[in-house]
Amino acid sequence: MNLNLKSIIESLIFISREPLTFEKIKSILNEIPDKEIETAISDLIHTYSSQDKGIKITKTGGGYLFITKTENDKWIKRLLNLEKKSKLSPAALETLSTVAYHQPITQAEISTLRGVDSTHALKTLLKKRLLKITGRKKSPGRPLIYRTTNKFLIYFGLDSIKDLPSNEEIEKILGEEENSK
Amino acid sequence: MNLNLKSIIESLIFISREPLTFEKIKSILNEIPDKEIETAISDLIHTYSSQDKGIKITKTGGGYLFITKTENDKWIKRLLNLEKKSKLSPAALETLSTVAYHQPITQAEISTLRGVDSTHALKTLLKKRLLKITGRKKSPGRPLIYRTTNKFLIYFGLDSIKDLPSNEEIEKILGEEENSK
Amino acid sequence: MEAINSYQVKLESFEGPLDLLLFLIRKKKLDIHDIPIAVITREYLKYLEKKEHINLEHEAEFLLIAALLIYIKSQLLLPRETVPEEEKDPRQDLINRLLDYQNIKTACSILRKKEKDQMQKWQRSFLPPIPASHELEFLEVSLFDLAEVFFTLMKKNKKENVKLIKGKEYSSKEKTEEILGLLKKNDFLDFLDFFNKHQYIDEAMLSFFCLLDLIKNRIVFAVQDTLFSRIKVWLRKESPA
Repeated sequence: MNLNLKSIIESLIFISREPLTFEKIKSILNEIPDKEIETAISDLIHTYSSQDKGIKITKTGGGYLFITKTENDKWIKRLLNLEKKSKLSPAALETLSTVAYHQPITQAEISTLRGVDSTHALKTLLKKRLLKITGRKKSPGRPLIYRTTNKFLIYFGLDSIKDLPSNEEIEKILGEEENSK
Repeated sequence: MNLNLKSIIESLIFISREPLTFEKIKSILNEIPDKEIETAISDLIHTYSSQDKGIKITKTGGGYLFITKTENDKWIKRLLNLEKKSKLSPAALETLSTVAYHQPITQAEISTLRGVDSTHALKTLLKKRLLKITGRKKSPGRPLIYRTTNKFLIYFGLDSIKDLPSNEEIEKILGEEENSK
Repeated sequence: MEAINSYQVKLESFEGPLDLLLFLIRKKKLDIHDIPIAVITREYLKYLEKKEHINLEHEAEFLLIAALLIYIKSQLLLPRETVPEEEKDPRQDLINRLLDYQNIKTACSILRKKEKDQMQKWQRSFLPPIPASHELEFLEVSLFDLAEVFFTLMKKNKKENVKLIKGKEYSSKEKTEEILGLLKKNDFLDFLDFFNKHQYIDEAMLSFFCLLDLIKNRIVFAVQDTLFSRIKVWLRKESPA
């Protein structure tokens, strides 16, 4: 057979969610002698073993796996932090949508509507400047009032908060599924 | 500075779940001249460009991403136990193509261009995150407007919206069809 | 002569009336920029007639274009005494739509090839092992996500009977007086009953805070017989009126 074993195994290890075992590789590439597979794997590991490579193949949990080079951890952490900063968590999205549609709103009201405490999500959204505090409610305890910011409008391409999609519009888009169920 | 840029960038692209943009790489590696980063990236791409490699770095959706080699598709499907990835329906593809070329566009405009109601296809595409709602049109009724997403670009392997089939390409195909009549 | 049954394609296999029109234009080798309306209308109607019945919900669009074709044909047939030079060709709008549609359709065929190509390339959908294990899901959101999340939340709340209506302002003074009035009338107040009577959550919360204020100021006192039993609120007799 004229297969580029090394290339195939490289693809397989890359795409596998868990350490890829020798047995698994063998079962995918059936009728290839063990010896040839072994050679291809060790060739492959060798290719990635140079000091210059940012990723390597390691044997762990009974199988083969791509991992990043330990020395680069610092940079990877920076990347992950950056992604965390530029994106929203599901909790933050839910909080943001609650404020958007119910502003001006207090923290207690948000938590009631969401059914969970929203302190942390609120803090995140304030930090991202998608929400702002605009005063206190004239009610006992004088809780802080939250509103969306201008940055929020720009982010979602809106001219004003009145332009938020209405329930009817969303229902219309989502509606068909319910009917066809 | 004595950094192994190529190795660091390799780790970063590997760890990123979506195409890693030049800007992100730059902001992680601050104070490294653009030129050096560019060289490291093109070196890296070159390293992976050999026929023997099972994975490559591709530029798509405005950033760099590791993907497997086309020829190894068959083996990956065996590993993941998948028959085939599912294609977009003709209606969804047509709607997507309409939005891609006419964005920003409203639902009514899409339906006019296609000659049929496109609500259902729109929903599918929103759910798949190939389309997004980005605000409202400044026209009577202020309808919602749709645009393609970055995921759309990645789905078709395009680097940017400019890489959509051009008018020339389209006309060339139309011309060929004309001649083959 | 071309027999009708040479069109073996079913109406359902067209994405819509424009798709069918383009098909007929090609089939008859017509010039899209100068469509002979009489020919295309005849072909188009022949096609629709083959359907035993038209499903109005799904095929109304086909009828709409049929009506348009007939209208254009009648416009062209109208005898005119004087033909203004720059008068618009009644076919022009339809031709433009067809040209636009043809471009979209062709782009689709290119995109379909790209899709097929991309499907043979795999990218990881999971995060490989990384040093820091603080993984939470983070999203890129659009207006649709924002609105969908909110209205889903509201639907859930509706089921659970949580309400929050804006617009009405309750003053704590009014609320306090209402509570005191009830206490004078009824001797005592069942705390939970009273709280649940409120239709809107912000009013209920306001009542709650007013009661706390009354308790703090020693105007009323609250008694709970045993843990988890109902809380009853009493007016302190010795309190100033």
